Amino acid sequence: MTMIFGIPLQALLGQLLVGLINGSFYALLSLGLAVIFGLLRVINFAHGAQYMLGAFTALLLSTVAGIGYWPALILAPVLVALFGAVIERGMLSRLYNLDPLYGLLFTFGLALAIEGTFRYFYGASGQPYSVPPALGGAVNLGFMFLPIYRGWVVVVSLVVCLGIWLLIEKTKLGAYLRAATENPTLVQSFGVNVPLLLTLTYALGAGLAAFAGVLAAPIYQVSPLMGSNLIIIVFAVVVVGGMGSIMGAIVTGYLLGIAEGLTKVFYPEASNIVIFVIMAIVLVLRPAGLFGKET
Amino acid sequence: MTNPLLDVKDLHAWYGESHVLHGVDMHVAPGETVCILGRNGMGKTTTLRSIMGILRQRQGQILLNGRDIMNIPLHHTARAGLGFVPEERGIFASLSVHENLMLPPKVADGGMSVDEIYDLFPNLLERRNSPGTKLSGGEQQMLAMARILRTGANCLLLDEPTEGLAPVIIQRIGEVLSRLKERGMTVVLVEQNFRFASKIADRFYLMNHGRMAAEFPVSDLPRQAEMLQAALGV
Amino acid sequence: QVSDNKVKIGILNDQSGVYADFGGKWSFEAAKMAVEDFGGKVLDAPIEVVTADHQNKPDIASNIARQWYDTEQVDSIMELTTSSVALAVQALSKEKNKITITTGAATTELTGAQCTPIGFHWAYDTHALAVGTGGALVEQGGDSWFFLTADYAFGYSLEEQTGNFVKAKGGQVLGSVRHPLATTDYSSFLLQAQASGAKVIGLANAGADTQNAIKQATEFGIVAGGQRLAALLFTLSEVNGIGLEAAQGLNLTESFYWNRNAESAEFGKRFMERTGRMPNMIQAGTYSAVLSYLKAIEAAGTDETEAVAAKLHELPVKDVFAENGKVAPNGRMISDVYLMQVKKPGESDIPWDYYNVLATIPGDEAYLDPAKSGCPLVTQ
Amino acid sequence: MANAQLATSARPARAGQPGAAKIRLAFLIIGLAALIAAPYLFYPIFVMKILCFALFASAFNLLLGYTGLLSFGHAAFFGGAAYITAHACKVWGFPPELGVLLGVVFAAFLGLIMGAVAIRRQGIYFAMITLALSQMFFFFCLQANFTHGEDGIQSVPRGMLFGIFDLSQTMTMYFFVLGAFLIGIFAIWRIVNSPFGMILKAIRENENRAISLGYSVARYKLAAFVMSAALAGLAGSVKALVFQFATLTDVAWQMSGEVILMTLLGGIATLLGPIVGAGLVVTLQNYLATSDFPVTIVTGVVFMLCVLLFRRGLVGEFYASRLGRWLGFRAEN
Amino acid sequence: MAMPAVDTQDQPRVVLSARGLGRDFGGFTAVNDVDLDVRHGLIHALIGPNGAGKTTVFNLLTKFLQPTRGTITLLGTDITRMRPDRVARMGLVRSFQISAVFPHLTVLENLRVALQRPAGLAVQFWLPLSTLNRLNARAEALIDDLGLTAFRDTRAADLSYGRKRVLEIATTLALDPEVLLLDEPMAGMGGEDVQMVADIIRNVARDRAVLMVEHNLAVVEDICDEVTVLQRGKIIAHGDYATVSENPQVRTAYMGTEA
Ligand SMILES: Nc1ncnc2c1ncn2[C@@H]1O[C@H](COP(=O)(O)OP(=O)(O)OP(=O)(O)O)[C@@H](O)[C@H]1O
Ligand SMILES: Nc1ncnc2c1ncn2[C@@H]1O[C@H](COP(=O)(O)OP(=O)(O)OP(=O)(O)O)[C@@H](O)[C@H]1O
Ligand SMILES: [Mg+2]
Ligand SMILES: [Mg+2]
Repeated sequence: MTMIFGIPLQALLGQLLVGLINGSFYALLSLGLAVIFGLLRVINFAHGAQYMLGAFTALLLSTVAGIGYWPALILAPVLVALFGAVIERGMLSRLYNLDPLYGLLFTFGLALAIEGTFRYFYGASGQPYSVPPALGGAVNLGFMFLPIYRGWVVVVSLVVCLGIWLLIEKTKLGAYLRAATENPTLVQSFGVNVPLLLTLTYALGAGLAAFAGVLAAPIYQVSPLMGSNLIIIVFAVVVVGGMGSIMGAIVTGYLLGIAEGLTKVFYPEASNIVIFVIMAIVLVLRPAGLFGKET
Repeated sequence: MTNPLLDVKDLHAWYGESHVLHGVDMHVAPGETVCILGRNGMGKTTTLRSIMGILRQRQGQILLNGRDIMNIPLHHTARAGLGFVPEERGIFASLSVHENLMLPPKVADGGMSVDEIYDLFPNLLERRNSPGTKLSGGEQQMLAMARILRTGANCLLLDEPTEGLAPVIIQRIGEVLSRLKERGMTVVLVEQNFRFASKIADRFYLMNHGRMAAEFPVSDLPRQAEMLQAALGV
Repeated sequence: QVSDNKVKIGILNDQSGVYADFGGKWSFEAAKMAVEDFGGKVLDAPIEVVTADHQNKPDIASNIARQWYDTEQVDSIMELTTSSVALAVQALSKEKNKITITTGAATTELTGAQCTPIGFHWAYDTHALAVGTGGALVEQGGDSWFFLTADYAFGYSLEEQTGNFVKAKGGQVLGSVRHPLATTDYSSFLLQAQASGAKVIGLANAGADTQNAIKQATEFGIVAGGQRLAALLFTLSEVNGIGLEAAQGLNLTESFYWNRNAESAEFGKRFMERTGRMPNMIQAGTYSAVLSYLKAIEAAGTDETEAVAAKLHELPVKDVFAENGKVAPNGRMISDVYLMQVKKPGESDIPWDYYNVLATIPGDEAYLDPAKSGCPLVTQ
Repeated sequence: MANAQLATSARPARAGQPGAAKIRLAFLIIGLAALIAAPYLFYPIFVMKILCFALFASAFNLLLGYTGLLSFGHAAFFGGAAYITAHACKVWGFPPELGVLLGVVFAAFLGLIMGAVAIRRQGIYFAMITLALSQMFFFFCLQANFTHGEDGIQSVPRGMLFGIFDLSQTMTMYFFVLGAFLIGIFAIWRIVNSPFGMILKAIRENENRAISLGYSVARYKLAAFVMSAALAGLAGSVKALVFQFATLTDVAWQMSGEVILMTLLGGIATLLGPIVGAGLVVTLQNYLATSDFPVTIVTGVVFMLCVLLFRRGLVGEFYASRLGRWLGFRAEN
Repeated sequence: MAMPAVDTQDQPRVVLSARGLGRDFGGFTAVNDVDLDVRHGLIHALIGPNGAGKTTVFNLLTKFLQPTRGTITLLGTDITRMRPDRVARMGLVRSFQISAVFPHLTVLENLRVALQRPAGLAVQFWLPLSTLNRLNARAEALIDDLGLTAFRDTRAADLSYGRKRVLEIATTLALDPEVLLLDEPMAGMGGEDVQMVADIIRNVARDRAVLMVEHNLAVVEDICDEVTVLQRGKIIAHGDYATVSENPQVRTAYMGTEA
């Protein structure tokens, strides 16, 4: 058997694949975060909570209304996006012309409130959500045993990431959004309905988080705290990628997923901080992040 | 006098608690080029920002084509035909020069085509793919003007368009403005460069401490020279 | 003979954080049940139970404990989830001369180096879990192990203690991988465990970490592939949380199971009526702790600390939680623990009927010999 | 990060109304008197805890409010110093004053290292680097032997201050804490209102301009960072003695978040704000612990409301109010 | 008219000089092969069309940008690799094209910040703020000189654009620099202020060197002793105003037909 640094090649391939799968979640989550930060200058601390909301909505849809995975995959993100839109319209929009710190604090409070509410009603240990039958089972890839569902996660998140990236970088809409980040008043004075644009953006970001949540529901325990541990890591991903860079968030999401996966093999103790170590190194060497533009 | 295109009555404006405009009255006829003169800090910029609706702490009446635009959302002002070029230019760093140029949506027909614009400002063509704010100060000013000319806005509010520009460029902007005037464009111009303004304006307002202190047509210029000398030091 | 004519017990635990399902606000109910079962009064003085959420912050816990003792005449504090809180409050209570009975924390330090004459440890500890799962499972044929260990002291001690029992019983430890606290994805670690070929994969972690690891083990077909999964600290509430689908076949140790005999089933039913869930070992342990404390007061004829502590040490513990419990000189309450296996979805028809009891480990085997605990009170 | 828009108070008159200075002096005296009386009226340990957090938040504010740097890693200094002091006093048998000193020195040293890495970055990047570094420190504490993992260092002796004062007496301890608090606050006040503080303010306002005037901006920021870290360390060290333990809670990132909340709630760039904010947060946590309300929901909602309604923070709002301006207060922004 | 302030025989000493200075941005060459001598007691204008590279030259000279090629010498010292704050401390101070003030400080405080460092009052974190009052006299003198007396206690943010520029020049002057680099000091100023600032610059230039970028040719003609014209990053003409303005290349590239 071929060995690489004392690890069989086969095992290494498996680990790379696993890293890629985790990277898909990082990419999806950091994408939403990057969209919101890039366009609203809001550091959305509630992103983890919205991810959790997505998973919980799917769960409730199935337990309360008997709605299955496939409809929930669309429905839950839409519901959470609506919720996001309401929050943005009613509250967040008042904070735009202030320091980003206030947005951060507000969403921090929002996250606490949402998570607290779910913990109050559903307890901390959460509930199971099962893999849709069509995607159950696993395939033997020779080097590893790949649950089909995980394969699906990789594919769907790639497609969604690419779609969002095209939407934002290659359309007029994206140009509006980027310009509105810098000077919303001026863009509005050109005749663009900026407030609506911002609401949609936040809703999109929240919806993306929820989408990741639904995807995650069958894999991880659906619990009120499922997002709160993830959020800090996802922040790191966005920063490493370059705040506001959509492509950066996606690529870095996958890269860091893989980096973390490899660390789990070679030096597992460090796998939680490896992302922070990378972040510190990247920021020292390239202050604007890997894909960020120097200002 | 024809019905004014833009009619401002008793306009007051505030920054926080400081009262800056104390009842501005002015009107601009269609196709006219009006220039607001005044020393630093008299409220020229504030007047433009209030008309555009960027500064929303304001009171009074602003009519565009007879329609009250005081209480409409900011993005509707542009669609009503007003185009604003701010003093600080407002070029977007995250957009390329070309994207900056293409950014504002068309609000009406009759705007310049992109080719016409690059013809007018060859610098921009050369730098079209670099990020907006990497342009030199003067290039940014050109871009800011060009951006609005594309949209078909029929009334331009220009805040010191010649600031920081080389004489050749100023001359070219003068030519552009004359050409626009021939096409029936209405322009409200805030200028410190009196020589430039006197060549293109039809009528002048002199602003003093948040009010219009004087108003006279260009034909009166010689007679007003002394007054202006006293007020502006030109 | 009862100070300020009232006996007041404080249940201090995590009610909103990661350990809220261990005991949580339901432990408060368990304590109240104990008071009612005792008759509501002791030595003619009314009994009151109060509760607070320490949010897993030792300083908040310590503040509340002080306030309870100093201004609210609380006589004793119980439960104390998480070890930093339990150790802090036990030390503080020693200073204030008040009794604590920890049921929520796992560390053997409480009855080891940091033991006090008036601090007690009920329900379980890492040693008992290690013996229960590690030792007993080897006897059931699980003789080669691989550990997934949370990378901090709690994880190490679980791994080390369990590993020792595995080896003592003739099994072997093939390897281990240390994962950081609060990891969500275990697939990398599970692949390594799978590759090791060990018969048992021991999960030396707690809470959400264990839940996610179990869930993903199912996904990667670990149990289906013939390996066994053993959770070193896992309770009924959490089994309920992940569902039988994912948890089936899991081995774990608890010191209480509601459906073990008629008496426990009756207790479980009463608890269920009040809380909507069946009790786990921590909640039942808190019930037992309150009851024992009240019995001790009655036997001492006073609520004065030394006398009550003496009685607690002296009296046997016999209630629904412990059939033949006793309190060692280091404060450790010694009673039987049980090795469980989680049922398959089909096997369980009553709600919350999740376990098959595989083995009963007598208390004296489960808990550390007090003489070797390192507690200065014993060696002297 | 804390740029012009933070605490956008209208600019009040310089000195307020005649007589205002006297009123402010009166406030100061009342405040001091209240601090001396507090332990007799309230639960002393509770007041001590508030003082520790108030000092912590004030130290944080020195950086955020007056230098414009948002550190998301201040827990490292607070909790790190607590560990050092606890270890020194318990294991090495240091007297409390030396233990605290060691904690402060350690925090300053840690600040120097973290600062040297982070200081050349700005805004959100600065925040993220400090977060990353403090997370590394957290994992170090989680695994290092002397911290005893999640058990923490317990039963730290308070000892005899200068060999004379027995700190195990609650009141003696209280006045020790009060002393440390007042020294810390005075230091912050002095730093802010000093020639050095003026340069910090200028740097926050326009960094390039400050460079072009010949100031080596990075060094000034680093100096401020180290000062803030040292004062945060002072707070942590004292807290370790008050509670007689040092645990992971104090180095976790949530603690860094909490101190931001305290500062914002009270009012950034006001001397009093962080103190009020800390008092409020600590009281709230304590009150909610025994109430029926779920702590996190209430905390979350309170913070949302504060951001939406009292943006300048409670003290900032007061300063900006008519009465505040009449008294001649001015938010530093 | 440019004043022949110096007889050409005995040119005043060069205080700042650049040789072969160049800077590329990616593939774009913004400044190329620029030789420049700035002399004590003279006002040197750097003019050229927009985008010619004037601001970039300023950034290179003050070390806000690193040159790709060439060397810079200040008062006999090679400063090519120095940090900007060091250069400023050596006596080379600039103003910015987009006005740079400390917005939430008052006019007086803005000036005191500039005065603090030379006065050795910058690192004293243990002294009270009132220590700085000893700088007031000098600050107020500058304020009066530049006609900002009425705004002494106004926050810089509340000043109009033109006054901000005046304030910026005042802060620059406060450092009493050996070499003064002014990037379009008159931009956005009313006629009267232009005259005032021109007078000020002329005054301060007596015992220091000034290099300024300016598009207002009347001013250039009036106060500048030497003019260098830049186009596309290269020097196309150099001399006094009269010579330069006759140059046909300069006329087409920069001045247009009317100037
Ligand atoms: N953002 C602001 N906040 C407070 N006051 C302001 C603000 N902007 C301008 N002012 C004040 O309002 C008054 C008018 O300013 P404005 O910018 O309209 O003058 P201006 O005539 O355009 O001057 P300039 O020629 O210098 O551009 C000035 O006194 C200025 O100090
Ligand atoms: N950081 C940068 N990156 C890329 N290009 C740049 C950068 N800075 C300047 N440039 C380019 O270099 C050229 C020179 O710019 P500079 O600002 O020096 O011009 P300038 O002579 O000062 O013009 P103006 O009179 O309009 O201010 C411009 O074409 C500009 O686009
Ligand atoms: Mg203006
Ligand atoms: Mg320039």
